[in-house]
Amino acid sequence: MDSVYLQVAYFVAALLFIFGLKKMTHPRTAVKGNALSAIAMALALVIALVARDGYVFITVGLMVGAAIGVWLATTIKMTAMPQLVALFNGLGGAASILVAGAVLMLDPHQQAHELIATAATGVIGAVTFWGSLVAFGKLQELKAFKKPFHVPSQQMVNGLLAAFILAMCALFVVLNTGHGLVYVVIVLAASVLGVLLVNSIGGADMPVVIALLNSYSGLAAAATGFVINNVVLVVSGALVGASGLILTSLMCKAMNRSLTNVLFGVMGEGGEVADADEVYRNVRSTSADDVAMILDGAQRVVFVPGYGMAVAQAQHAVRNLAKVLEEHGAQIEYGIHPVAGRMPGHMNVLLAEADVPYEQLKEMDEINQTLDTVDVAFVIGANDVVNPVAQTDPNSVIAGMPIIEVGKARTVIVIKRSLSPGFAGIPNPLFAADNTLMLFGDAQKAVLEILNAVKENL
Amino acid sequence: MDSVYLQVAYFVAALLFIFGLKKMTHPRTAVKGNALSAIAMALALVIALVARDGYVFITVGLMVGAAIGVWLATTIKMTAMPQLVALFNGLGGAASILVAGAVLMLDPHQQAHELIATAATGVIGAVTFWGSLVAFGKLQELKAFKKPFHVPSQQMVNGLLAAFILAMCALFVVLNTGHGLVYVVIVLAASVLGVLLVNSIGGADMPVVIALLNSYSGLAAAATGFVINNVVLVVSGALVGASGLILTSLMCKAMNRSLTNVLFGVMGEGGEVADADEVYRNVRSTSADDVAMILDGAQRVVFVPGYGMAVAQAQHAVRNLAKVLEEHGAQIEYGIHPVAGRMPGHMNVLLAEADVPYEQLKEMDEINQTLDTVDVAFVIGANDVVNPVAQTDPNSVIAGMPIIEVGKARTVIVIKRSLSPGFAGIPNPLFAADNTLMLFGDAQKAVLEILNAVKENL
Amino acid sequence: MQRVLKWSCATAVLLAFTAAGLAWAEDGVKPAQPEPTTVKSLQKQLLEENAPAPPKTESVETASAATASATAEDIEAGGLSPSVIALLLFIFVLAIFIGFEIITKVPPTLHTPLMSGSNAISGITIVGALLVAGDGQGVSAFIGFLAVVLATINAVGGFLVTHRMLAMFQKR
Amino acid sequence: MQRVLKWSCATAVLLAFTAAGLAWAEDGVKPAQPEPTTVKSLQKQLLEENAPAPPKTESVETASAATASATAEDIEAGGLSPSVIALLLFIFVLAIFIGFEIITKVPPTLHTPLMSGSNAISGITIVGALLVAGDGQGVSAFIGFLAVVLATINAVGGFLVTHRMLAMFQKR
Ligand SMILES: NC(=O)c1ccc[n+]([C@@H]2O[C@H](COP(=O)([O-])OP(=O)(O)OC[C@H]3O[C@@H](n4cnc5c(N)ncnc54)[C@H](OP(=O)(O)O)[C@@H]3O)[C@@H](O)[C@H]2O)c1
Ligand SMILES: NC(=O)c1ccc[n+]([C@@H]2O[C@H](COP(=O)([O-])OP(=O)(O)OC[C@H]3O[C@@H](n4cnc5c(N)ncnc54)[C@H](OP(=O)(O)O)[C@@H]3O)[C@@H](O)[C@H]2O)c1
Repeated sequence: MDSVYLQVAYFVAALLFIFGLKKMTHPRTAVKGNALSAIAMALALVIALVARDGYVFITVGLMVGAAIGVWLATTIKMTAMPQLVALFNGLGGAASILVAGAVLMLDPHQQAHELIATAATGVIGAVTFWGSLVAFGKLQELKAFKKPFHVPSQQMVNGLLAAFILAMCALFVVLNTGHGLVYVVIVLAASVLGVLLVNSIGGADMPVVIALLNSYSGLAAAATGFVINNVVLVVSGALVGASGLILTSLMCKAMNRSLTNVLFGVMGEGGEVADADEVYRNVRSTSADDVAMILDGAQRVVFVPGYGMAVAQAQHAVRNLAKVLEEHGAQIEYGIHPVAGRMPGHMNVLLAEADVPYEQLKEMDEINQTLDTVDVAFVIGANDVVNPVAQTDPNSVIAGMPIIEVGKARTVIVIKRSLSPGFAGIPNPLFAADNTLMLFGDAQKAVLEILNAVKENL
Repeated sequence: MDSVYLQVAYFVAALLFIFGLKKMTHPRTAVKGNALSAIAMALALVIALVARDGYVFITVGLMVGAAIGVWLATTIKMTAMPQLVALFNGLGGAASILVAGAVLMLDPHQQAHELIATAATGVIGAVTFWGSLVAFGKLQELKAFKKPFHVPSQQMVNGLLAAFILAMCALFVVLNTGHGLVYVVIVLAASVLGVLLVNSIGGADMPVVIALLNSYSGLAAAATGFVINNVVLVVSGALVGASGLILTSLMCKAMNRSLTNVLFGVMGEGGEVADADEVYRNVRSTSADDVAMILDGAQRVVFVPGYGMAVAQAQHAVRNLAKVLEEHGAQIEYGIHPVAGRMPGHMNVLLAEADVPYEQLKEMDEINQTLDTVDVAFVIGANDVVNPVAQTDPNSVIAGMPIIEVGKARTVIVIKRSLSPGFAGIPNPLFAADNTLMLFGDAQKAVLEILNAVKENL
Repeated sequence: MQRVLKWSCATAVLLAFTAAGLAWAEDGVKPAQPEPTTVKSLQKQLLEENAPAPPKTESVETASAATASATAEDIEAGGLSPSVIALLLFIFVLAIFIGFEIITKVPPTLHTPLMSGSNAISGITIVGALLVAGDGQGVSAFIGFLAVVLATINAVGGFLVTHRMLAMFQKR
Repeated sequence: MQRVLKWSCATAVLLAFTAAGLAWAEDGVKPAQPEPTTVKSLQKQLLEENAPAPPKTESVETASAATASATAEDIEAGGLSPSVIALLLFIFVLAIFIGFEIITKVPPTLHTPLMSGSNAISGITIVGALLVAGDGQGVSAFIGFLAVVLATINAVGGFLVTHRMLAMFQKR
């Protein structure tokens, strides 16, 4: 037992995590909240360091890790955020496995509850690590992960694997001497399971997977906490577990799909997909100059961004266009769909980066109520989140997903590079609607062209 | 150490208390919440009983206590609720003192932290018990408590007493053999302090005092929990402590006074009180028949209840009058001031008893916004909460307290027995306003008279 | 509100530090003093852990004896390792936090029932009372009995009266 | 949401029961087995508590020795009394509850930073890694070192990237 003071300091660290998260509930205090959490982590670190000696090895490890972390965090593009989170998440899971394993090596004579916690850490950690790596690969669009490799009768294999892991865990606990080999087997089996599970899930469902794996990595940390009897790990692990679960459930709700549906993917199996050529017969395309003319008399303009805006990094261009239009007396708003982009709140982060005023951001339900009084609705690289099929075709794969009903606006201008589908892989009748004009091209380039045209028009 | 199962059952009980309180956040689930808390208590009780034997004495105690509790709870009038809560609260505090004392007798060799907890229980419990008794006496308007007895240089006496208690506590912990005599001295001194503290506070500030003492009794229970190493006591004590603190702070805010101001009472010392005769020169009184005539054409009628409605038990009569008016096409609302009556939410309970529809109850801020379109505003036994002096005279004792601005209505009808002041003891210029008519009499009788007159008028 | 929250949390943390510090100081400073109870309980623990599993009948006897003396031991041992007391303090702080989170959400309409309901909850001291009541020795048993009666009045009466009030709200 | 909450709480409680039950079963069932570590630690405790306060120099030595062996002891002792593990489980449940209460209040705007921020928090395993890293014995020390590196990347990178995102929000 460490000195009581150290213990109390651990408590304080745990409380700081709680208060840090609490400050995350408001944009104004969120930076402080994140800082508080970081301070809590530093405090816990210092305590752990004080409680032991032999610093050399550790210091090197800390420095190496910190350097890599700083490098990744500062050089990454904002669009690559999802993969980065997946990667970090996986590393956390791996660390948990290693810690539990090392503890087991140092003292194989553990009590039952410690053995349970160790086994749990192994399973959850391994699933987290490998699942996150696969998710990373898919989001980064690495070649190897482009197409899920085929596993014959996958569901059964998964089931058998899970049963095997459970049995091994039971054995591990019953053996009661902390048999290292069994632990290794558990970790290996769970690794395979992690890869298989995530392998079969479509690339665009990765955000849900990441949130879930994030929750898991929290639980792994908490389990480690039970192994080494440490309150900070238990508390912060629980917090992360809760946070991941909530985000997962929110995303599923926004897509109107159940978690099972996401995880055991029936995506793309629902109903027959309408023929794209059929749907797109009447598509009309337009040019930047025409758009500028249409904008001339517009009183209310709404931008609906999607994943394409993130890809094209078009947020600054959009913001500049909006500014110019505002100067000409137009009222500007942004309609944000909860699952636009590839992470919850993805669009908010991008638009925040471009300094869009907070009041102009409207949530889906709010903007939908007033869309019929809008003159021009811009759809910037969004597709599924504005696809009316979700409401009209009950057999569609996105059936029931709430959408932003841009079709209600007087004119809809859709900016994307082609008629290729979005993540759900289905055609979008909006593009062929009477009041829709397509402006093909990279979102950033297209918006800049419109901007120039508008400026010339004056 | 009890069996682990018992311990886990204690945890479940503690969690049930949390969920019970959580259900208190909505009127629809509140009954269930209360039931959950009661179940939690029963569970904790059963566990405690299983963990020991020798039931006879205990069963008798439980039965006697339950009988008295049931009797008090079922026979009490709703108006006497504040006193009853004060009484119950005091008993809880007393029980804490006794438990800590008995533990000390059984085992005087306690560790430092247990001694601290014991001393804390003694101090907090005694202040709670005696403070609550005095509050009970004042609210029940017992003779002995009518006037606070005078103590020369009270503040100094209190201070010395507090210092003495602290010194005794330090001694108690340092002696380190749990000296029973010291404990008794601590309890006695704290008892005197409790009496002195509450004695000097005005009768109408009792609700604040009760909420605070409620918080204390929670802390006393938590302290007892540390003495006997019991998690249920710690958790539920903490919950009660938090609840009491929040209610105290809400009440203070609604009265625009600081807690120090309430506790060390400068009530009645602020500014010079306006001469009542002067203020009331132009008071016009009216009769039930006249009121009925005024009501004849009224479109919007608002009732503003106060402590007098509770005293007269007029809520049913008011509800009946409202019903009749509603049948004649008037729109009925109730304006509820947060500190009308003698407990937070007092008016809500009374009106709920009389089956007033939830939607008709408006909080102060809401009703104030529309009062200028109201035809008739009834003030039923309210006084301070409608006193415009709070906004006009910065030297008044109620200066800054937000009020319900009934004066904005076309006609104000005030029902009370006389021109005597409310709890703050200051005259109310509203009564002499041009658009105000006084209807003198007991609220219940007066409202019934109006009701009859209205019915005859048809 | 925010201020009250901060203040009370700070107090709790302070309390935690003080108590933990004292518990620690006691461990560190007074080892020379005889501590019969702790040693005794430790010995007992050692005994229990090394003893072979007792035969059936004996086990029953031991069990009942254990229940009988549970209280006495609890009190006698006084034997919280600093860790358990520290964890309890931490739980106390967490519970206060939860209390604040939940109770700020209770609407004004329910403030009177909340007050009387949480007052009833504070009758939980009854659990403590049960553990000390009727332990044979005259005075403390009587004190315990009295505590049982008072706490029961508080709890039973409190819950009932709250129920009476809340039932009115539910009718609507 | 409500359902998720209920479900996860139920799981947690179940977990608590299982673990507590196992811990208890272990205490009750396997007393005949030699438990060298527990006994050792108990003896050590006994020793420490009865020993007179050591003279200054010795004390320093002891202290440093204690820090050095803190980890080893922690692990070696394996010596949670069932009560401490139970309290930890309870704290786990409370923390999950608090997590749900707080996080349901985070506005959608902040969901991405929340995700990356809580991901950073899960790097807390670093504390565990620190305790096992570099304990001399080759393999486990190396494993610990690796854990330190990975967890540090997770924590440092996570907090930084979250800060980058949040800083954008604050400008406005
Ligand atoms: N946000 C989340 O948390 C989350 C989580 C899970 C799943 N999802 C899913 O992700 C989808 C998000 O919908 P969404 O409408 O935002 O995106 P989407 O449906 O994936 O469509 C994105 C569109 O952007 C276009 N695009 C790509 N790069 C572009 C560029 N450089 N310039 C212009 N356009 C570009 C693409 O068309 P072109 O190739 O023709 O340009 C594509 O159709 C939803 O189906 C949602 O269910 C989101
Ligand atoms: N609610 C809380 O939580 C709380 C807490 C602390 C303090 N307080 C204080 O309590 C006061 C509450 O204000 P309030 O306006 O509700 O009450 P009030 O100012 O105390 O006035 C009550 C009025 O009711 C009249 N009354 C008494 N019995 C009556 C009967 N049988 N029939 C008709 N009228 C009767 C009295 O006048 P007559 O004698 O002339 O009839 C008296 O003027 C505030 O000052 C508040 O600060 C409330």
